[in-house]
Amino acid sequence: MLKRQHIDKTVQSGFLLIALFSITALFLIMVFLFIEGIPILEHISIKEFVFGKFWYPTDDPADFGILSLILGSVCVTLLSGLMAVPLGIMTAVYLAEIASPRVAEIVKPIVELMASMPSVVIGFFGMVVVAPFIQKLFNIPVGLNMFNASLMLAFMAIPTICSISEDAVFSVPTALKEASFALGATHFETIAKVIIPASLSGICTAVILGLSRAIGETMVVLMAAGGAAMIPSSIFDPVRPLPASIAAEMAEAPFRSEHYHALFAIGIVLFAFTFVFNLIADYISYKFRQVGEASL
Amino acid sequence: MKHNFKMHTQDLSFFYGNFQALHTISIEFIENQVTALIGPSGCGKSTYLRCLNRMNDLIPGIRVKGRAMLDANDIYDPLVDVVSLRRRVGMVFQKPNPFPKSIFENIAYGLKVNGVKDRAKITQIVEKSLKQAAIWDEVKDRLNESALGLSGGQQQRLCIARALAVGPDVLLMDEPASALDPIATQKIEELITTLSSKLTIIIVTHNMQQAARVSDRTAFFYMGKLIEVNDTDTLFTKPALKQTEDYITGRFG
Amino acid sequence: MKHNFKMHTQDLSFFYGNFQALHTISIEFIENQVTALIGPSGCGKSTYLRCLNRMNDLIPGIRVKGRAMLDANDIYDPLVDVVSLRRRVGMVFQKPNPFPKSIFENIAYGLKVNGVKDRAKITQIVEKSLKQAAIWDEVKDRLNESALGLSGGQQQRLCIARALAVGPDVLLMDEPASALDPIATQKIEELITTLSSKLTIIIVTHNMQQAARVSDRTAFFYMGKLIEVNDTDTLFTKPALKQTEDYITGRFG
Amino acid sequence: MIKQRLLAQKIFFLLLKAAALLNGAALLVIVYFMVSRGWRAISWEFLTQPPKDSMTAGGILPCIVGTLSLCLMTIMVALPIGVSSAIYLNEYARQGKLVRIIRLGINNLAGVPSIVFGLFGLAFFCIVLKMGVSIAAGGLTLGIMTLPVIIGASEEALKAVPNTYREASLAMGATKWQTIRKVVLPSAFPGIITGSILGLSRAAGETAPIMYTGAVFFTPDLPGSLLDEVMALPYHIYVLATAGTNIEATRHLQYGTALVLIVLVFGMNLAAIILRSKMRKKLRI
Amino acid sequence: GELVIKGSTTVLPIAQKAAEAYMAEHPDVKISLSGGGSGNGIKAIIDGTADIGNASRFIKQKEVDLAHDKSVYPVPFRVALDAIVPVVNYKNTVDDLSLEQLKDIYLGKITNWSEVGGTPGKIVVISRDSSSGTFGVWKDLVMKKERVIPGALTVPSNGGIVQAVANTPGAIGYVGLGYLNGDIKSVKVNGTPGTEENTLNGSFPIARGLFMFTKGWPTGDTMGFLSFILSQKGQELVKQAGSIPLF
Ligand SMILES: Nc1ncnc2c1ncn2[C@@H]1O[C@H](COP(=O)(O)OP(=O)(O)OP(=O)(O)O)[C@@H](O)[C@H]1O
Ligand SMILES: Nc1ncnc2c1ncn2[C@@H]1O[C@H](COP(=O)(O)OP(=O)(O)OP(=O)(O)O)[C@@H](O)[C@H]1O
Ligand SMILES: [Mg+2]
Ligand SMILES: [Mg+2]
Ligand SMILES: O=P([O-])([O-])[O-]
Repeated sequence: MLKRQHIDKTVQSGFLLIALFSITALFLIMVFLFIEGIPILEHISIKEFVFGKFWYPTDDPADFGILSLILGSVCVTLLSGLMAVPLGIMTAVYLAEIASPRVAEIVKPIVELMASMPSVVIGFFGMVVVAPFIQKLFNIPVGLNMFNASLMLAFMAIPTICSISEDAVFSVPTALKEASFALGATHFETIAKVIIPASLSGICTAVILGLSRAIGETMVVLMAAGGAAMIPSSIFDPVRPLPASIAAEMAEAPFRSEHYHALFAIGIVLFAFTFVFNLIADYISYKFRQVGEASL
Repeated sequence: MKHNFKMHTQDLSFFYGNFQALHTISIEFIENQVTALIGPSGCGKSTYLRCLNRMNDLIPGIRVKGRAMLDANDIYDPLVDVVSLRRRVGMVFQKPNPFPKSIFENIAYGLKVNGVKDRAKITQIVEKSLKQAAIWDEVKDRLNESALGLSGGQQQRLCIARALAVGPDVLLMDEPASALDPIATQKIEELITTLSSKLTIIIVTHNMQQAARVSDRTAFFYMGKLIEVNDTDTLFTKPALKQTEDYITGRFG
Repeated sequence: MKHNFKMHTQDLSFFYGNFQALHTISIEFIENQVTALIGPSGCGKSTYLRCLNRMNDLIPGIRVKGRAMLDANDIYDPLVDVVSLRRRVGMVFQKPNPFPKSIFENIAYGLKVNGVKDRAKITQIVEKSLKQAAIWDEVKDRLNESALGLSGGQQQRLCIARALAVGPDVLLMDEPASALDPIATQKIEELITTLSSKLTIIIVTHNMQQAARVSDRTAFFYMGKLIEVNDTDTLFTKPALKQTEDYITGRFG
Repeated sequence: MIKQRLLAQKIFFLLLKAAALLNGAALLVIVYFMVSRGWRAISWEFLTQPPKDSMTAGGILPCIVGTLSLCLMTIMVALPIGVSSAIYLNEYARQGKLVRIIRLGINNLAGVPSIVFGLFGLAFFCIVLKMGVSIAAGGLTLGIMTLPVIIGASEEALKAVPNTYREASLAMGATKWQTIRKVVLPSAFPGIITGSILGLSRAAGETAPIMYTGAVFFTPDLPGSLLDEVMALPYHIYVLATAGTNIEATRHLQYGTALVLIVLVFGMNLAAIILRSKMRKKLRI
Repeated sequence: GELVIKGSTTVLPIAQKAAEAYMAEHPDVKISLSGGGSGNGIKAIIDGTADIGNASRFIKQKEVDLAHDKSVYPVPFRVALDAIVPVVNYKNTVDDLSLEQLKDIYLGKITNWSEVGGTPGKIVVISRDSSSGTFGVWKDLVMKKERVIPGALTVPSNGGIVQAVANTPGAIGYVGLGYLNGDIKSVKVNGTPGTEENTLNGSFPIARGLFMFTKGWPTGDTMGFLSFILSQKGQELVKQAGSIPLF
């Protein structure tokens, strides 16, 4: 009869082993990025790599400066954040606080659908529909630019921001809400003064994860950003964010050439960006996690 | 002697969707008296209480029939401003629910949203409310600390002070002492007795001795119906109905 | 007269992390008697009860000191097989919690996990347990319907039947009637009295009349301490301590 | 005074509503363009034939089959690992350093950019494990990418199982594993399936991770083994739109393919959503 | 058998047409085709992930060295000729540019169409990703190894250039002969239009061969396929694909 209990122990260890798989995968990803990315440092210093202004990977001698790519990524992400953050949070508050259950029941799946819209379709849409449109609208030379890419990225970041913020807003204890109402506060005042402050950590997490998603997104920036490896000076300049460079050039970089290593090194930089974003998000949600009813 | 009714409901019925939680309840609440609502779990005490400041409005799919009056006004009249109504009919909840702000800000909150800007006036009302709620001495040196650092009993008195700050006429309390220890409970009970000289208080409790101690009148609910309402003394000593007697003698739950 | 102790604890202390929820509790539970645990909310009744079948083991960060004995065995001995312990010390919870399976499957579950394979035997025990729990007549024609379709009181008796099916020596009940109406409550109370001829029953209740009605002995807890334990009659009529008296007369909560 | 406050509230609520509407509208606009320009391309032939004439005519059957086989591989990898990880985290693990690290790993895995998965898949599966560009390599890459979604969904489903079920089972002398297998998993099953379909629908639409690991420009025959490379819908859209021989002339095929992909992905989502609401109702008896 | 072909997007139309025709003749052969670029094609040969690597340029010394390190001997087959033709938007009035002017435009020295005799407007420079064969040839023959400005839009394929130029009024780009179509306008170079004839007679200055590489001397299906391309019928397809047949 004790057999059952032994099975139990074995099963538990089995599950633990499998649960360690994610960590292992993450670790392997890092290892391979480094194995393939680090050799670029034999040709160029970290400083030259990160702060070099010129990206001419196939010239002889080649230049592997990715500053313009980094700035491209950062600018596109920030601009998309400018659009996605307010829209995402406002929608979240609308869903969690104002919309009737029936409306929410319709809108929530729509947000989920937005999240699952394939990025290639969004990139395609940006390329063939939005680009000519904004080119005419703003009378600019090209429609494939930072603005276009940011707009499309915003579309991708909104569902992330919205659904995580919605969770945060929704999980503010009703007790706090009711306390505010019972004191004669309007719903708006309750949202602004009690609910948002109480869910701020969740909202911050949402924003960071949304931006993290935007900075790592590939197809949209590959298809709609224009692909010019220059430091942008206006929002209508074409840019070449980090993921776009990897996607566009990986196929063509000879195996284990400098270029190949440089692209993996870009992968490291990109990974580092999202890793830091995630650590921050994790820290915020861990540090400020809601414990019980009456705390933040 | 003709009493002055501060609030009363007349044939008040309440529905959560298709489920009727209250059946034609009529009670009068006499000004500056304490009325206790008792009854077994799930009988609709909280629901009824929350009808009196329209807190139930927040729940989707509810429906109200009948009338609930504050003085001479039907609070369910479409023209009624719910926000002002709730300012006049304050509420204290079962679990202490201070905002995650400082003690001072907790009390000042209601004043601020109601448009009081004068700093001096706010400070003055905060002090007065805390004194009324018999907690001033315990917190006067730590007004700027987080309210979450207080003990449960202190938090509950803080919540009472917070409700008092906006100057309500009626105070609704839903099992305000059920999460508290005997000493905190006693303080809250004393406080209720003191406040009742200036306020109309309606309190839900599952503790019959508590009802007996603090209330002037008691209403007994059972399965969404009002079974009996009477002077507390009468209800506990000579209940008119068998059901009431069964409940009081503990044959339930 | 020397009683036979089925279970007893000796200086049992219990910690949730750093919070000590129980302080050196020693109680003896006499075989085939009903012992009631009473005390205000949060005093540790449930915690103590759940120490007796090591249900608390599921909570991370807990610590136990002292001894808890089933017959002559320390149930916290590292060599004890918790799974078998729980089979011998059954439990009924506050809210009826049948599995979302058929009535039959609910009862048969415990048998199956304990390795009973013989279909005929299972059918026979299911019937016996349902009869013991005084619910057989109500469900015998619908054994294959979902248990969730039963009323609250029926569900609770089903849960008792489920606990009985695996043949425990001791039955722990944590406020088994608190969610039920008077009629269902009465049925459960009768059931307890019947069962106590074959089982040792330990019941937590917040209803003192209930404790008085069903139990042979009563233990009064307060703030994690055992204040007084005695024959039920004695404890309710001549409590040895002021605290007990205060509680019994309702000066708490 | 109160009028003012209520007015402020009205304006604020209108703004919020507008934001929500804008989101819905954006989705509608994209879907509208894909449908209005793509539906004409869709025919029986389009769905059942391989591409012809340098992919300027014919259908997308190999892409559909390719995407489905990648999905199959993905779910074969992600579902068992994901559900088991969730079971460990939710049922067995005690809060502690190890769990915190595992969770951190999962969260970070969820945040890894899709192109980095592509790089990893290329370096590890294709080259080191010598799978080459294949369904296996692409599916494994997508599987690892989908893992966090499935873990998350499964954990949520497990959390939603009332604790009382576990306690009741344990109190009858069931072991933990018996409890999980007989009581917890059956109750959590609908949630797990729903979450998995949602995760899979994401994987089906991904391009970057399979660009170098699973998908190729043109291979009209259907795959015969896991080590074959395939065409895939998302990648097909990308190549038709950026690298085709005559991009303008194949516009309708691009829209048509995008429409098929959207229908596939949204179909999965819809199925999941319907499943979920059905199950919720069922559990609510 | 199975045949994996990878590489240059310039060679892609030829390879695809040939593959379709070849598969029709040999139903037992399964060909899969990827683009990516010339570098990718040669790389695939070297690490054995493809049977045939397409390139729109000849193999570089570096790549040869890398191959030899791995004991691989790439064998080139020239399958077609091609010209790289500068293209502008259809509305553009400019129809002739000198090599110098082209270079200055791509260097960013000339930024307005009025400087080269067109209607005033900003020039939008469109180029190919840096490792494409077409880009390599352009860089050698037009840029004389100098660098294209960083602000140039880059697209991943010849087709992409056609599309971008067609959609952008001020754009200039360059594509292989096979990609010229009615959506865009080709520009003469030093007065010479980029045509098959001018390429064959050597008067058009930006011309190149298109190659297929194999790993060692080909055998089996690989050999069959290459023979097919180099046959009369295959060269017919080269012509259909818009490139210049060898004979
Ligand atoms: N939001 C809701 N939706 C639907 N039904 C509800 C809701 N809230 C309460 N109910 C139901 O209404 C009835 C009355 O509930 P109420 O909370 O008023 O009881 P109560 O007397 O306050 O009980 P307790 O003593 O447990 O607080 C119960 O049957 C309850 O299940
Ligand atoms: N999981 C837990 N973690 C930490 N503290 C706990 C936990 N469960 C209970 N406690 C604390 O232990 C003390 C005793 O709780 P317990 O549930 O045993 O009380 P009780 O007497 O059963 O109360 P009630 O009548 O409300 O059920 C309380 O102070 C409670 O807050
Ligand atoms: Mg209540
Ligand atoms: Mg308890
Ligand atoms: O695609 P390419 O021919 O320019 O290498």
